[in-house]
Amino acid sequence: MHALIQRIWHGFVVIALVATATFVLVRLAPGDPFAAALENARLTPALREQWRAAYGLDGSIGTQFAHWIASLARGDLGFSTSTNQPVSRAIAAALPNTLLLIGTSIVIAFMLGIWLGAVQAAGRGGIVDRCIGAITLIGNAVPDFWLALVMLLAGSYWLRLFPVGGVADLLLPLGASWPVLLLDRARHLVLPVLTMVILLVAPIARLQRTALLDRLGAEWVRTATAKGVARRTVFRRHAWRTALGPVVTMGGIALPSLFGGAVFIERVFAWPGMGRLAAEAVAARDYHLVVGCVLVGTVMVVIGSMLADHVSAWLDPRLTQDGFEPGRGLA
Amino acid sequence: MNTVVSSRPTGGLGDGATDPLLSVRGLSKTFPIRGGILNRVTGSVRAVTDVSFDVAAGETLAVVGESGCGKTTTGRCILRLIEPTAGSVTFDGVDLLSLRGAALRAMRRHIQLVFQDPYASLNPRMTIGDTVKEGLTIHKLAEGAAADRRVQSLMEEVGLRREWATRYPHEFSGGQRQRVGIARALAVEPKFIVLDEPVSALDVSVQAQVINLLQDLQRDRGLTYLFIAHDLGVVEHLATRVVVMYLGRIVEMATADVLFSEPIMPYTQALLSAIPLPDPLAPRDRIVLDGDPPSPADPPSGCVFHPRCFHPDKDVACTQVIPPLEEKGPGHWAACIKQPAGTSDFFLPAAALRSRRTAVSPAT
Amino acid sequence: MTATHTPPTDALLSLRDVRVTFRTADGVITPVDGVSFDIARGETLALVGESGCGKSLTALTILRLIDAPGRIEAGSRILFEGRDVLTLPDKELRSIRGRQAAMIFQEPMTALNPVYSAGEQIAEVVRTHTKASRSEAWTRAVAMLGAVGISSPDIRAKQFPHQLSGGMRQRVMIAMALVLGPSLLIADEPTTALVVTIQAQLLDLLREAQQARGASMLLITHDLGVVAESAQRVAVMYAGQIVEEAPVTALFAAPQHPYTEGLMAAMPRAGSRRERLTTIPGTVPPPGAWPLACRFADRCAYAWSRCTIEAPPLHQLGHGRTSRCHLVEEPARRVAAQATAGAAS
Amino acid sequence: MPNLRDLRFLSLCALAACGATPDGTPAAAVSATGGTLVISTPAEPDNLLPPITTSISGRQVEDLIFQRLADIGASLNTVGDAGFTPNLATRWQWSPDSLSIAFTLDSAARWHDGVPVRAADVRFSLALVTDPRVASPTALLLANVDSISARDSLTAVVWFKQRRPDQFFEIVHQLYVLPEHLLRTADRRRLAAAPIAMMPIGSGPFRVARWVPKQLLELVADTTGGRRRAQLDRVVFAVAPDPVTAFTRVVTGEADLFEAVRPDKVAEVTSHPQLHLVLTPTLDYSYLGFNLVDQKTGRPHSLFGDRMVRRALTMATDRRSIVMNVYDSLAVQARGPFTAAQSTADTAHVPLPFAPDSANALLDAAGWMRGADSLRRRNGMLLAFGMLVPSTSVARMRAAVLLQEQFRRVGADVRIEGVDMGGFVSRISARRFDTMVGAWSQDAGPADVRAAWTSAAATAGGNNAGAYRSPQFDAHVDSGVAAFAPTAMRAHFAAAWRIIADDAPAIWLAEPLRVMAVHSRFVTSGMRPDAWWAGVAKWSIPPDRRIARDAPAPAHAAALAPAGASR
Amino acid sequence: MSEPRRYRSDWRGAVQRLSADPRSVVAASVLLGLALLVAVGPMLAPHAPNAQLDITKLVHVPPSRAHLLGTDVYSRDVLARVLSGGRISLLFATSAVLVQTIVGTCVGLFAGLAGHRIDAIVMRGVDAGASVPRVLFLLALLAPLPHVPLWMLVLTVAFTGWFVTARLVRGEVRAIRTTEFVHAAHALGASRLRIAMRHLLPHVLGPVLVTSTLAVGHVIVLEAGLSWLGVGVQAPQASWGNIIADGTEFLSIAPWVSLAPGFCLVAVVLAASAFGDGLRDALAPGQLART
Repeated sequence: MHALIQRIWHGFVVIALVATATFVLVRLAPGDPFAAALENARLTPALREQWRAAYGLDGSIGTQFAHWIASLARGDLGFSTSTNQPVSRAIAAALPNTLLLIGTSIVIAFMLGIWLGAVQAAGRGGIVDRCIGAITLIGNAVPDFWLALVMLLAGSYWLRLFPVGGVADLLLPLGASWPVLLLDRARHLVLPVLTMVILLVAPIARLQRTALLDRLGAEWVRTATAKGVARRTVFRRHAWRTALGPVVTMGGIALPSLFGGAVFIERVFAWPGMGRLAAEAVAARDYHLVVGCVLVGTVMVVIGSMLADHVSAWLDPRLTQDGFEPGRGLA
Repeated sequence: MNTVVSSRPTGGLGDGATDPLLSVRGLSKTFPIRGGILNRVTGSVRAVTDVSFDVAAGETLAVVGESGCGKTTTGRCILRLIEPTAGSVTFDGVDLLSLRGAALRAMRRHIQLVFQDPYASLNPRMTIGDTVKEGLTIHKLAEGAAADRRVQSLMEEVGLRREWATRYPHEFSGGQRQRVGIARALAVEPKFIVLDEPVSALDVSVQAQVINLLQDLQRDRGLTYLFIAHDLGVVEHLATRVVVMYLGRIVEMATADVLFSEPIMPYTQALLSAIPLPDPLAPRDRIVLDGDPPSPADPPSGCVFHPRCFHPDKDVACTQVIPPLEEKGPGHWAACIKQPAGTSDFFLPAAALRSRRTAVSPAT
Repeated sequence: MTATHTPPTDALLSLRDVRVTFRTADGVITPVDGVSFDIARGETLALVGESGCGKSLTALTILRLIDAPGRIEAGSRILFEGRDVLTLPDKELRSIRGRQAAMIFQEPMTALNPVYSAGEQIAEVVRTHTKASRSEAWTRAVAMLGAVGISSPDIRAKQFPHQLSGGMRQRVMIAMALVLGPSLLIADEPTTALVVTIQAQLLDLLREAQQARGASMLLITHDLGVVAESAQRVAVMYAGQIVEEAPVTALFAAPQHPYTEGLMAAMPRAGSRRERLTTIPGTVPPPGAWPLACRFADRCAYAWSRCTIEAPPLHQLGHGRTSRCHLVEEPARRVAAQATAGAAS
Repeated sequence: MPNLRDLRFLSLCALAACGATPDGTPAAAVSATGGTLVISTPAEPDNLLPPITTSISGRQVEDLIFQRLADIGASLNTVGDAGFTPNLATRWQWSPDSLSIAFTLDSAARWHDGVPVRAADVRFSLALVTDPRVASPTALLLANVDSISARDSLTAVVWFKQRRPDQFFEIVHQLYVLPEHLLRTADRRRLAAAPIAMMPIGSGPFRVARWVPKQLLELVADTTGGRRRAQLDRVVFAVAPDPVTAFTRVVTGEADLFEAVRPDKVAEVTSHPQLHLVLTPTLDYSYLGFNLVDQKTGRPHSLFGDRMVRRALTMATDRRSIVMNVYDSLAVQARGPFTAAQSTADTAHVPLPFAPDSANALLDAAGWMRGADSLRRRNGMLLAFGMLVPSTSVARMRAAVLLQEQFRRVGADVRIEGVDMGGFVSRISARRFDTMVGAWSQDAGPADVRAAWTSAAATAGGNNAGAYRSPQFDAHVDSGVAAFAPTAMRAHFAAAWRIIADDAPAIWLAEPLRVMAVHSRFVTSGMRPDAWWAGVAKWSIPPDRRIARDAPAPAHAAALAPAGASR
Repeated sequence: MSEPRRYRSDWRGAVQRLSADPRSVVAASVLLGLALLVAVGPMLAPHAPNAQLDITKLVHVPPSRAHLLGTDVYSRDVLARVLSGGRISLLFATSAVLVQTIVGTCVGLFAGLAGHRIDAIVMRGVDAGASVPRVLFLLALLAPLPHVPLWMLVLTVAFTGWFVTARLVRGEVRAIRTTEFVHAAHALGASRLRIAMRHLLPHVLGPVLVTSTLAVGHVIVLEAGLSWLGVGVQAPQASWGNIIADGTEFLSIAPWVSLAPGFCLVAVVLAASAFGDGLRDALAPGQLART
């Protein structure tokens, strides 16, 4: 229980630090929230200044930060000047899309990576092991945007199998039945998820392979064999299951880079998610939206890593132990 | 609930003949348990509680007890590797706990430490020559070629070949590594060495070599040892006096002869009787204690041994009174309220212990 | 207990010329090199030796638990209840493991799976070998925990290894080994990792359990005290080979092999207080660096030229005793050497 | 390498075709209404409330959902009301002194919520735009309008401060008529935060059905008003931020129109039979602007304060090749701060030639001598300067890299300063640059040039960021703007262009054509250089060429109608 | 008998194991070969990397004898650019990784040696840094800045990349500083600085080296991504990343522009990660079978 409260507190500190740093960073960047759209708009600096004042973006960083914190305390993330809506609404629209993309990718990449890693570990040193290792690594070595573009061109243009970006076919009638909507959503998910999975699967497979090989050498695996448990069962129940812990933990650690990858993938696939929202907000100097995105993203990361820790604690009960650890400087 | 009786003896915790080289008084160490917001201290483990003893120059004081009893912590506190929570440590007239910074570092050359684990106690990235030389360098005892000569002679003194100085620890066996550890300690010419289970990780055949080496060194260099161990066979062989610890407290202290022949504390008796004797014909009426030692994070009230104690007079007082360490016989201290001074053989399953004393050496 | 012990005719387990090799970067090493011994029903054989002598590996071969890159060489035979374990099909081998022959490992912390509760791990044995239902298996596991002296076993069964003390963990290991009443227990240094008072408890427990069930035990240890208390016969290993085998009393009364002799002499005893201990010079060489002829020759006080040229065979001394030493053929040399040593000191 | 020389011919054909489909062609008349136009775009409107909209994409949509009083003609004439066609106003009456015009509104005009459009709305619109609290950038453009009064519910009288040739253009072009009943209570300081900024109610041919930010903006033909119904049922703006993705949507047929096809993609468009390449002239030009003033000292810039250096650098650049490289044949070399399509253009004007020898000679003469590293120095100071470029603009980055190399050839060391649009604008506003690669989208009116190049715009905040000041140029521009006679106007502007070209405050680079890929089923019309979308309401799809998404979607429409109406 | 946790053994052994591992040898050769190629290549290339040969006639010339890898949209020789870009990419990646490694190691050492409170504060900062997507952070930092010089790009990339190293080092230091050989040094009277430099640093160096090797590949890929977002190595200076990024626009009409640098980039990333894996194995050899 203490551990949980401590995690939450740590998470809170992290979020606060990130929010403050982002707030300062974004505001120090040259530019103007109302000047980024068009360079020759007749929006003179005087007018821009007036608009800034109207949306509470004037004054020193300190006072702005104080205002922002005050409104944050009321649950208000501020107003997004580039999308003309409260930041919370902009994020509420984008977050589910990103969660869908990242969530689906994580699930598939982890299932695939864990399976591939198991196949590799089972045939350690063999041709299958090497091939899987090499192929997944190549996927990992390609720049995100390049892979996304190639996937887009291949899947949507050359093969004409999947739609060109977007979360859904927006021209579908509103009253379309749910199987149609579901299929449509799935079709749109395929390419971006595939891209993300290719980028993600290599480290998972690698870690799973290493962890499995490590566990296969553990003494408890030998104990299980000595008990008469069949090889497959030993592999699955004693080695594989315990090797999942580090992989899950890595999933928590990898979350920020997934949000980072989303910046590229969401742009190429016109996916209206957080990565794109944040990148476009940066370009538009939409201060509140940038900070809001980073804030919510960090909350997601913190929650995600807590979740990952929870799952790995569930997978490995040793991790739930808190407080006194015998043998730490004691005789 | 606790009737706290001061367990601090008034003095004379050594053999009383001379001024002690090392004097420990009321040493306590509490480890915090951290947790919660801001990593605050949420609890504590009393690893060592109110430990007092003297060590006279040239003697070997053994501290015995099972793992978790606080013996290693006591040793580390004396060395200031762990900062004690309370108490005082006087070495050669100097209050060790008041030293700071450079003075402390300078003092360290007089008190050295040999570790239990010959694998972990050597830096695997340093040649053993460098390891032995480090103390010389730190205390500027020798430099350059002189230092190398010193290293070589030290290595030979502990039974290592001088040309091995450029090798790395992993190229050596456990016994050889322990010799390196000893050479490292000797390099700074200490008067006093804390031996923290120096032979318990070694094979029997090698253990004897190291024990002999330690004895030779003590004789040749006039060293004083604080010998921490759980193997009573080795303790009996090496120690002049023995301190028995249980759950952070001293429960008994006497000269080796007395302790091994007339242990007062039930715990000491159990400990002695638990040792498997390498003699298939020896009678076996062993005292087997129930249960596990309690956790130091949650020690029992009163006498810490009471939950496992088999003393026939054990009663409710044992659960309430923390027994003071009293001199029950000449130089024989024990912490038991059921054992009046002057008596020792109260219910002893004597045969077990006697057999130990009289075990016939085979193959002679 | 009999003072002398004849080699068993009704051996439950027989190892014959068991050889284990490992392929390493420096070439093939043979850490177990031609080990043979028998264990009779109800008997405890202690396999004694220092680290690196191959005793644990020998134990692992019995249930074919050697992992790659190690392998049991052809020509090795391990007969368990008349069947050669090394040629058994996997399925039959599995039916022996844990049911007829069970192992207890040295480090219960690492030998128990940290993610399953104590009860689950015991129940797994039951479930693997019997048709017991989940709850039946659990009940048996809890009962077994009680039988090995764990108080409130129903609570302990639900705890994970890290929540148990070292002694309790080893009791769980023992419970796991005993739950199906195997005819052979293979205990690999079962008490080495434990504190002295708990060691005593567990040795008693093992002895009682073994005697109650009439099981045989292979007790692997380096502690001669444990041997003296628990075994009927002793096999001493050095550098991958058995160098001496004898009934326990006979061995302690008069060790034949110089290595055994050295081991016993090196132990600190009450009588030797503050004197120099007798030592065996040098250290145990690692596998691959073993002398070619007698493997103990370079550390042996009696060694003479023959010892570095000719590998001694395992001499049968009668009364179930063997010794792998040329002294058996030239006993006069022992007396002479002792005389000179005595004169020197 | 696709040779686009042939496309020049093709483009002219397309231009001709588009000119040949004036309002109400017979082809459009016989076709029934219906169909969907999906426009693939990388950019999305900032908002849809005209007084505060700053993006071109916002302007595009507003032109479809709001009405002006009258529309500018294809010739882009801005003198008087010649060529203007009625829109919200069915007719207008000039006062004798030309200081007021009475507009009679279409009595059938209705807001999308069914409320009739009244003269009071026109009056309100001006009041709103010019309200200082709104801080609308349009307010400046309406500075000559004194007030608007509602003579009766359908007659709005516009009162001007001065009689000017473009006064009619100003009031009808710059003022969208907004619904007073919906905007009256809005917080004028924070108009963008009002819900109506995202879901506006106009009186134009289309109304907003839904706007899903970052995804799409759907307009449907409005049937409440009295004006002629739009031919198409729907116009959908599908947003894909990456241009490659946006373009791919068109070639796969998911979208029908992409307005900014890159030259290297032209071959691909022509390889798809279902796509037409449509080229239209624009009012845009790109240029390399010199900063004539050193921002730190306020004195003339150490390099570009010198007219000789500017001229030399201009002559050092092979603008024709640069344009060719960047745009292939889909742009012409810009002659000055104007494009051929606008009324003030001087097609006879000849810019400074590409003459590297002269450039070198001029630089030598100005004291900038080449050193051993072939770079030029004067008094130990290197001929080095920065070139500010918005890194998000592919065409301008391309031009920058090409210019840099050409400057290097005459011994100038140029550092390209790529920066995002926000940073670019802020640097320009603060005048913190040596040179910058700019682009200017002009207004149709002749007065537009003032905002970019006259002394008035050289003050802080003005768009004459390089601070070019020439009284003669200013005078000619003023005279040109004030001239009622077209010939006089052109003469003044021609003189102005000569002056500014000689002073070389910038190197004008390209006048790009707008290159659009449009699905061939559309019959397009009314593409003006300043607004290709102006005629979308008149675009149609012959029934026999319709595809699946052109089919009316009753469920969809029905579901949306009340939602739209309720706002 | 089990051996206690074995710390990574000496460097000599690691180098031996490394050179005995064919995978690591191949990876190292690839890395060295490419490094050598980009070091001397630009001197041998027939054209200057930024020379625009003829911006109207020699645009997008396919690979030919005159231009082995063809030309790009500015009529520049792709071979010359790939060679010169490789120099920048490798220089950029190695220096960024070097800086981030040094910073991460210093912070990690500091936090690992500091008390609970300071450690907690520093590590929350590290957590915060590590939980922000790096790309987004760099985009926000770099996009508004005109002309980011290479050194600044190196510093900003390094500044956003040291968190992992810091965590790693701090964890290792926390683990090692309770080991007996550190206690031994302490008992000998060694100062904190001496312990940090002589006993802790050599131990964390191994894992840090592994992470850094892997990070070289990541940073090269990261630079490519940044180039695509317009904030990478500044034009006209070539880097593999910006050649690929610029080339993707012409992927269908001039694939040779981005394929050659793409191949080099993938080769380096693969080699770096293979070498990192090899290094990891060499530094922490699997425990030998025990008796």
